Amino acid sequence: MTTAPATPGLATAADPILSVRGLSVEYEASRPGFWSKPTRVQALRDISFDIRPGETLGLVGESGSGKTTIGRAVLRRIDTSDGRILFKGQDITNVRGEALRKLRRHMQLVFQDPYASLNPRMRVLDIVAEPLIVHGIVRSAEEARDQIGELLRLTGLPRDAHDRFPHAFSGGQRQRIGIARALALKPEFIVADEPVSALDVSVRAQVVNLLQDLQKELGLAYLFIAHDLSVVRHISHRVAILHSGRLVEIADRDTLYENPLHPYTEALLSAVPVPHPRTQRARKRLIYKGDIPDVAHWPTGCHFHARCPHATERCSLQVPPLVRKAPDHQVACWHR
Amino acid sequence: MGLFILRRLFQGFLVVLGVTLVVFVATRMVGDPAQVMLPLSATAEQRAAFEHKFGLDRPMAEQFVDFIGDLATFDFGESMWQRRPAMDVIAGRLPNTLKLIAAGLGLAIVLALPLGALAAIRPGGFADRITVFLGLFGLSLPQFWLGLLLIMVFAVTFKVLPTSGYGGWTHFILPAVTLALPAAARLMMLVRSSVIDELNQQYVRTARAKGLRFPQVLFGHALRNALVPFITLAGWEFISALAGYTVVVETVFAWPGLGLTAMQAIKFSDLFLLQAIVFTVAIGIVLVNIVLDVIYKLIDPRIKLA
Amino acid sequence: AEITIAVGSEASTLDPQKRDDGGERAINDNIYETLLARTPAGELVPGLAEALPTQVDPLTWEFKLRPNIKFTNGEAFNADAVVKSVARIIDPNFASEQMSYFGTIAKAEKVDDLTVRVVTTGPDPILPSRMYWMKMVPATYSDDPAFQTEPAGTGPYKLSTWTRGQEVVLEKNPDYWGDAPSIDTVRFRFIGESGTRMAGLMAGELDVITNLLPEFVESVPKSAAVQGVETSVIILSTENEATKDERVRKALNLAIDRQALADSLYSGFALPTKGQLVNPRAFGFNTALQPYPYDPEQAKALIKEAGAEGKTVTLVGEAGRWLKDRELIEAVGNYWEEAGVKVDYRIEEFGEYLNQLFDRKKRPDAVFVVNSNELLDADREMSFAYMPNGTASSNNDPDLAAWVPAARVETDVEKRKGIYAQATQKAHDHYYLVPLLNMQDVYGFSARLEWQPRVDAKLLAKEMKVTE
Amino acid sequence: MAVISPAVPTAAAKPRAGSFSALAAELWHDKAGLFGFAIIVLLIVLAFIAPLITPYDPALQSVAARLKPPVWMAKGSWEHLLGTDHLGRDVLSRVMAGARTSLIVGVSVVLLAGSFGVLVGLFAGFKGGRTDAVLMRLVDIQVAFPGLLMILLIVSVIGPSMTTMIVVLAITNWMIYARVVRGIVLSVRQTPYVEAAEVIGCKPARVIFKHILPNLTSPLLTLGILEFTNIVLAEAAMSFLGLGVQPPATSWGLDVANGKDYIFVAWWLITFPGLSISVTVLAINLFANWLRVTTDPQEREKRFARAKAAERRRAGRTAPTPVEA
Amino acid sequence: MDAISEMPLLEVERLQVEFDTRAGIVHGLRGVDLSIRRGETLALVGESGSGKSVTAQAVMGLIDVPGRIAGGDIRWKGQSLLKGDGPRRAKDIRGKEVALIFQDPMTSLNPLITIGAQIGEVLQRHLGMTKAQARIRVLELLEAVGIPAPPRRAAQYPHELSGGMRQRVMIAMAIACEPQLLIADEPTTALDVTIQAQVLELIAGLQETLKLSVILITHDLGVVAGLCQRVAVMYAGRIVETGLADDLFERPSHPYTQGLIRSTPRLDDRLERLVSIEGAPPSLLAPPRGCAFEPRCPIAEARCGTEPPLAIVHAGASAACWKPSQPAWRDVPASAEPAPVS
Ligand SMILES: Nc1ncnc2c1ncn2[C@@H]1O[C@H](COP(=O)(O)OP(=O)(O)OP(=O)(O)O)[C@@H](O)[C@H]1O
Ligand SMILES: Nc1ncnc2c1ncn2[C@@H]1O[C@H](COP(=O)(O)OP(=O)(O)OP(=O)(O)O)[C@@H](O)[C@H]1O
Ligand SMILES: [Mg+2]
Ligand SMILES: [Mg+2]
Ligand code: NI
Repeated sequence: MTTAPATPGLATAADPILSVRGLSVEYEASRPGFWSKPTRVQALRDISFDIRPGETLGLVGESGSGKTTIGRAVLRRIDTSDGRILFKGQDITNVRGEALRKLRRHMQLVFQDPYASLNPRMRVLDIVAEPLIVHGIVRSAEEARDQIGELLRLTGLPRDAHDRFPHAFSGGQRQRIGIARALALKPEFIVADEPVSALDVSVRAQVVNLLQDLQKELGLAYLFIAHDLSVVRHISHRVAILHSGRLVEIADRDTLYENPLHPYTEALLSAVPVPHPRTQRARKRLIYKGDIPDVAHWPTGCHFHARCPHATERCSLQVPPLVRKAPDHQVACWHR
Repeated sequence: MGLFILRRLFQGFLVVLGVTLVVFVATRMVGDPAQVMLPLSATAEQRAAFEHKFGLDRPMAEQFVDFIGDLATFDFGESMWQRRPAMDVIAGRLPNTLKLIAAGLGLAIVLALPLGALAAIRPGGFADRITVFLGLFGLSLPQFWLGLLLIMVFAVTFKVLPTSGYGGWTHFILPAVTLALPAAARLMMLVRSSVIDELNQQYVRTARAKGLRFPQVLFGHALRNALVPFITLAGWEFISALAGYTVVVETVFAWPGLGLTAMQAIKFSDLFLLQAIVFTVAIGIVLVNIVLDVIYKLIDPRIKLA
Repeated sequence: AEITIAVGSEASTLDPQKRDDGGERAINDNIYETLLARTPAGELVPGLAEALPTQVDPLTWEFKLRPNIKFTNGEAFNADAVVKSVARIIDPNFASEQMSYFGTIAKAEKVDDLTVRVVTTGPDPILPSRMYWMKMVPATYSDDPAFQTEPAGTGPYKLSTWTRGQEVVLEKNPDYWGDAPSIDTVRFRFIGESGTRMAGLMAGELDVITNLLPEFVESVPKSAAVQGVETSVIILSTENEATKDERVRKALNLAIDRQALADSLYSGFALPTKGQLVNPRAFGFNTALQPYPYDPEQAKALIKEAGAEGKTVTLVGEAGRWLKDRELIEAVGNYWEEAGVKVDYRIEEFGEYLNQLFDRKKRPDAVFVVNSNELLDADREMSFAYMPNGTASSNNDPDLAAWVPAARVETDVEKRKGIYAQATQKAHDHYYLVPLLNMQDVYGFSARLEWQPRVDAKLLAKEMKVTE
Repeated sequence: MAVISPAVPTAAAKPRAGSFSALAAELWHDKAGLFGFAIIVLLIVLAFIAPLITPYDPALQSVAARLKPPVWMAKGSWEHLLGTDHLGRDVLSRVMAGARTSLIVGVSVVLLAGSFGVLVGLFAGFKGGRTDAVLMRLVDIQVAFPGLLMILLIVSVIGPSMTTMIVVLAITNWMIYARVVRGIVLSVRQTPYVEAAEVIGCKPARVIFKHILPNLTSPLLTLGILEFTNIVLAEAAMSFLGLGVQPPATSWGLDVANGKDYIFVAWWLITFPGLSISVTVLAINLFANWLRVTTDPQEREKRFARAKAAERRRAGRTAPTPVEA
Repeated sequence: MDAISEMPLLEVERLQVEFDTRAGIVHGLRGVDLSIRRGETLALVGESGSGKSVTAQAVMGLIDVPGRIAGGDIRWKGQSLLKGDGPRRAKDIRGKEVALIFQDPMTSLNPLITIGAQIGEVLQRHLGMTKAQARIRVLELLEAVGIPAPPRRAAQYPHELSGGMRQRVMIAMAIACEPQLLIADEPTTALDVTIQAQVLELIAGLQETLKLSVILITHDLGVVAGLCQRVAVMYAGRIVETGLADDLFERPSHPYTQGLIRSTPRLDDRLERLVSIEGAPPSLLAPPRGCAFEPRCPIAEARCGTEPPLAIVHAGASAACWKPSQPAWRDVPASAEPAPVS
C-alpha cells in the first residue's frame, strides 16, 4: 500500500534533503539582572542525522527531551549554538532575514494543537492562502480560490470549507486545514510536530493516512515528531530516539522495533501498553525507577545512567558517542 | 536574598538618580523663586540678594555639580519658603502622611478582603451584586467631593468628629475614610475577581474533591492564592498615595502632610524643598517595591528572587 | 478663656523681622510690639513710645520710650533694644523681606536709655507710619539662633507651643505692661481651604476665621467686617495696541458696574473705588475724585469710535490668592466684552503671573492686581502703580514720573497732599488704571466671641473677649 | 434495563452568537450595563450637541442672578432649573458643557497615552531581549516617578490649560498600556497560530497587525474604558487643585472647585457637577464591567449560565422537581 | 466470583447532566448507568467529550455552574447522594470514602502550599487528626506511593516536583483516608510512557493492598487492557457497552467499541495503514433521538433511528445496540461473533 515497507533502501540512493551535523541548542533560561549574562540551558547536544527525499524520520522521546527544539532548529526558528544544518546541500545554519523567508517556501511545519494553530479570526480560505500571499504568489485570497480548492480536496476537506471559520470544524478537520496551509507553498520537507497527539484515536488514523498519501503523491520528506511509538511505527521509514537532549539510537524502523539496542529504547518499547488484555498481561515490562533528568541540571556522562540497570562507573562519567552498529543502526551506549 | 536586595537597591539608586535629575532641570524652569518668595514690592537689590543667598545666580552647570555633591550627604539645602533645612521640613511632614496612608490603606484592606471574598462566593448572586455596585460606586466618587461631604455630615451637622487638622485618633477618621473608600473599592473588586479566578482553578477542584469544607477552600486556598495580585495592587495604592495622591485629602482636611507641602513648595517655587521631596518620595517608592518583592517571595514559593 | 483662630498659612519662622508673610504676622502681632500703634480705626497712637515722635530735623526723628518694660526673656526694653531692632532689620546681610517698608532708614542712635533718634537717608514724611510696622526685638537674645523659634517680645502674649504644620499656642504674658487681656490662651491653626475653615467655625472648633466669604455672613454664628487695606485694580498699558487709545481706556472704565459687583459678588462687603487706587483711609486719598460712572452705552460708543470693536484685550490675572479674584476677573472681562472688545483671559499660575507682572519690556494689555497698603500712605500706591517704572505700572507719564519721587521726600504735609492730589487727578483723567473695589475684611466669629476687627487687619487677641 | 430516552427537542432558533442583535439582547438583560451604556450614549450626545441645546451660554454671567437655587427650592425659578453659580451662570448649562470637557480630555488622553503605550508595548513584546529589557526598565522608572508630583511640576512649568492637562495626563498614564500590551504580545507570540504565521514567512509587520493586534482589541478596549474613568477623575482633581481647565472653559472638576467655597450656602454648586462626575464614572464602570465579561468568552458563558441558574431557581419555587429536557 | 453477589458500592442510575451555554443546552450525560462493586477495577473509556470526566465529577459532587444534574441518581452503598439528606452525607463521604485523582497533576495542586500540608489537610478534615499526627501519616503515605526521602519532599512545593512525582502526591492524597473507591480521571495522559508505566504499576499495587475499587478513566485502550477487570464504553453521554475486559477486547459487541479497538494502533502489528471511524461524534447540543452512533455506523438500519436500550448481550456483557455483536467492519477479527461464555 505504501512505499515504505517494500523498499526501505529506496531513499538511500538519493542525497539527503536535510543533514544535521553536531547540532547543539541552548535556551536563555532567565536573566537575573539587566546587566548580568543570562543563564543558559542546554536543550540539545551534538545531534546528527539525515533525512532523504521522500523519507519519514520518526523522532521519539519523552516530554522535554528536545523534540520540538530539533524541529524549531531545523526550521531556523531558533538559533543554534553549535553544529550545522544543511538543506539540499546548502548550509542554512545562519540564514536569516529575507533569505530565511524565501527558505520557508521549501520547508513547512504542521503543529500539534489543531485548535490553537489556526487563527480563529480568519476564514479557512484566508488561512490557507496566507503563505501564497506573503510570498507574493497571489495578491489576494480570492485570486487563489481555485488553487486553494485543489488543496482542500487533496487534504480531504469539504468543498464548502472555504468561507467557514476554524471553529466550525472538528479536530481532525482542523488538522487537515493546517496541513493544507503547510502544503500551499509546495514544500519538499515538512516538520510535523506531534500532529496527532491531540486527536482522538478514532480520527488519528485519518491524519496519519493523509500524511502518508501526500508523501506518496508529492514526494515529501517528513520529520515526524511523536511520543506515541505505535503511531511512529506506522508512518516512519527510520526512527530516532531522543533522550534528554541527545540522540541515543537511530535506526531503520523494523530494526529499531524488533532489535532495540539502547536500554532506554527497550524501556520505552516495553512501557507502551498493548490494547489486548491477555497479551498485555503476558508482556514482560521493564519499569525503571526514577525520573527523567531535568534540562537545567543534566547529569554527567550518559543521561540515562541513573535509571539504567546496566549502568557502570563509566556511564556516569563519560558520554557515550553515537556509533554505527549496523548499516542503518546507530546507538549511543557503552554496553552495546 | 541579601544579594537580591543589594541588586535591587542599586537599581533603585539609579532610578532615584534619574528622577532627581529630571526634577533638578524641571524645577529650574518652574519660575523665579525670588519673585515668588519676596513681596510684590521688593526691590531689585533685594531680589539679587535673595538669588545670591541661594546660589541661583550661578550658572546652571555649577549649581548642578554642587547639587550632586550635596546629594551624597543628603543635604538638600535650605527650604526657601521655610528657611530651614529642607530635610527638616520633610522630617516633620512625612510621618503625618505615612500615618494617614497607613490608616487609610489599612482600613481599605480590612474592608476589601472580606467583602471581595464574600462577593466571589456566588458571582452574580445577591451579595455579589450589592458589593460590586458599592465597589463601583466607591470608585466613582471624586475624593475632594467625598471629603467635603463627610465633613458636612459628621463634623458640621452631627459634630461627632473634628472637621480638620492633625491630632488625636478622632482626627484620623474622616481623612482616612476619604482616602480609603476609592482604594477599598479598587482592592475589593480585585479580590473579588481574583478569588473568582482562583475558585475556577483545578487545585480548588482538588480541594473540594478532598471533601474540605467550603470556608477552608475559600480562605485556605482561593483567598490565599489571590493574595499575590492583591499585594501588588495594595502596594501600588501605597506607592501612588506616597507619590502625592494624598494631596487632595490633605488639602481638604488641612492635614499637615507631604502632599500639601509639595503643593506649597511648587506654589512658592521652593526648588530645594521640591527636590528634596521628590528625592524622598522616589526613595520611598523604591523601598516599597523591594519590600513588595520580598513579600511576594514569602507568599509564593515559585518566585525566584534573582 | 481660650480661643482658636484659623489662619490660611503657617508661619515659616517666628522671627518678627525676617519674613513678610501673613501667617507669621498674625502670631507675632500678639507677641511683639512696635513703637507706635494704631487704634482699631487706624489712627496712629503711641505704642512702646511714650508719645508720637518729634522731628529734630528733616532727616531725624526722636522717640521717647516707655520705662520699665521687659521682654519675656528678661531683657529690658530700652534704647539699646530699639537701636538693635533698627540695625538688625536694615542690615543687608540679614536680608529682611520687610525691607520695602524700611528702605529709607539710615540708622538709629541712642540718646539716653529711654530716648532714641531714627535717621533717614532723605526726608521721609511717613517715618512714623513705618515705625508702626517695625517690631521691637531684644538687644542680645535676637542674635541667638533659637530666637527664630522661641520668640521673646514685650507684647501681651508669649509662645507656649509650636507644633509645626498644625498649630501655635500663645499664652498670656503675666508681666505685660499694659492692661491684662481677657483671653488666657490663643490657639492659631493653619487651614488653607476656606471651605474647611468654614466647617471648623460651623462645628464650633474655631472662634475666628479670616477672609470669610461675604456670602457666608448669613450662615456663620457671628460676623464682622471692616474697611480693609486691599484694593483691586486693573492696570492698563498705555503702549499696547489695544489700550493705548485713551477712549478705549475710558470705555473699559465706564463699562464696569462697580456697585453691582460690590453688591452681588461681595454681598456688599466692598465699596466702589473713588476713581483712584489710593485707599480711602490712607494719607493722600483724593477726596475730590468721584467714582467712574457705569455707562455701558457710552462705553460701547467709545469703543466703536476708537475703532476697537472686536479687538482683543489680554487680561492677565491669577486665581486663589485674593478673595474672589477669579470671579472678579471673569466678571470684569464679561463687562468688557459687552462693551465690544474681545477678552483673552490669561489666568496664570502665580509664578508665571508674577513674571508677566514684573516684565518691564512686555506689558500685558491689562493686569489684574490687588494692592494692599498696610502703612496707609499713598506712596505705596504711587510707586506701585502710578509712577512710570513702578513695580506694576504701565504708563510713561512724565508728570507722574516727576511728582511721585518729589512727594516722597516732601516733609510738608500739606504740600505732599497737594502733589498726590495732582497725581491721582492726572491718572484719573487719562484712565491709566481701572480701579475696581475697596475690599472689606470680613471675619467669621463663633457665637461667644466679641471683637471689633481692625482697619490694619491685625488679629490682636488682647482686644478680644468671649462670653461664656 | 430499558431506558426510554427522553425526547430531545431540537435547539430552538437562536440569534447567532456574536451577532449584533445577540449582543444587544445580552446588554438588555444586564440592567446595570444597560444603564451604563445609556449614560455613556447620553454623555457623547451631550458632548456633541451641548452648544446647541444648553439653555444659556455656560459662560454667560449675570451678576444680578447669582446663587439662585434649583427650581424645586423655595427661591428657585424655572429660568434656571439647577440654579446659578456664584457668577450667575446657569448650572444646568455648565453641567452640560462640562460633559464635553470630560469627554475631550478623557478621549484624548486615552488615545494619546494608549497609542504611545501600545507602540512601546508592541515593540518591547515583539523585539524581546535587550530592547524589551530597556523599554520595560523605562516603564519602571516612570512608574517609580512620583506621579502627582510630576504632574504638578510640569503644570507649573508650562502653565495650566486643557492642552497641558491632556499632555501631562498622557505622559503619566501610558505605562499601563505598555505593560498590558507587552504581556499579551508575549503570550500571544507563544500561541501556535502566530508561530504558524512566522513559519509560513509572514513579515513581522504582518504578524503584528494581522495576527497579534486583533487579540489586543478587547483587552485594550476594556482597559481604555477603565482608564477613561480614571482620567475623568484625574481631570476633576487637577481642576480642583487649580491646575486643570482654565475659564471661560468649564469642567465638572473646575465647577466643584469653584463651588466648594460655597458649600454652606449653595450646595447645588458642587452637588451637580460632583454628581455628574460620579454618575459618569459609575456608568462607565458598569458598562466596562459588562464589556469585560462579554469580551471574555469564558466569563460570558458563565454569566449566561448563572443567569439561567437563577432563573431556574426562581422557577423551581413553583415547580420543585427538575424538568427533564 | 464473590464480588458479584455483593451489593454494589456505587451505583449511577440514569444520570443526566446538562450545561447551560449560550448556544443552547449541552446534554453532557444523557442517562448514564454504571455500578461498581467492592474491589473491582472498572475502566471508563470513550472518545474525548463523551462524558467520562463529567461522570466522575458528578459522583464527586463537583458539577458546578454552568452544569447541573438534571435527572437520575447516584447511590453510595445503596443510599442516594442526591436526594433527601444525601447531599449532606455526601460531604463526609467525598474525599474520605471516595477519592478522585485528576488528569493534570501540574495544576491540580495548590502551588503555594507544601505538598505535606496539602495531604495533611485531608487527614485533619476527615480523620480529625492534629497537625502533628497528620505530619507523621503524611510521611508514611509518601513512602507508600514511592516518593523517596519523604521528610524532605513533604516540605517542598509542587513546582519543585516532576510531573510523575506530583501525580504520586495526588495519589497519596487520594488514599490518605483509605477510601473504598478511587476514581482516576486519566491519571497518566500527561505523563511520559515510562513514567506512566510506573504510576499504573503503583495504582495496581495499591488496589491490591488496600482492596480498593478503582474507576479508571482513560482513552488509551492499552492502559485498560493491563489494569482493569471490567470496561464501560461511553459514547455521546451514554454508556454504550459494558463487559469484562478480556471478553470485550476479543468480542466487542457495539459497533463503536469495534471501531475503537480497530483504530487503536498497536505496537505489535505491522499494518501499514491505520484505520479510523469516519465522521465525528454528534453534537450534544441536539443529540440525535436514536442511537447516537448511527450516522457513523456502517451497519445502521432503520430501527437505529430509535434509541437502543443497554441490554445484556451475553453473560457479563451489555450493549446499547439493535444489532449487537455483529461485525460492523469486514476487517474486525472473526472472534467478534457471539461465542459461549467461557
Ligand atoms: N523558550 C525556552 N526557553 C527556555 N527553555 C526552553 C524553551 N523551550 C524549551 N525549553 C526547554 O528545552 C527542553 C526541550 O524542550 P522541547 O520543547 O524541545 O521538548 P519536547 O521534546 O518537544 O517536549 P514535549 O513532548 O513536551 O513537546 C525542555 O526541557 C524545555 O524546558
Ligand atoms: N463547563 C462546561 N460547559 C459546557 N459543556 C461542558 C462543560 N464541561 C463539559 N461539557 C461538555 O460535556 C461533555 C462531556 O465532557 P467530559 O469532560 O466529560 O468529556 P471526557 O469524556 O472527559 O473527554 P476527555 O477525554 O476530553 O477528557 C462534552 O461534550 C463537553 O463539551
Ligand atoms: Mg514538543
Ligand atoms: Mg476528561
Ligand atoms: Ni435501561
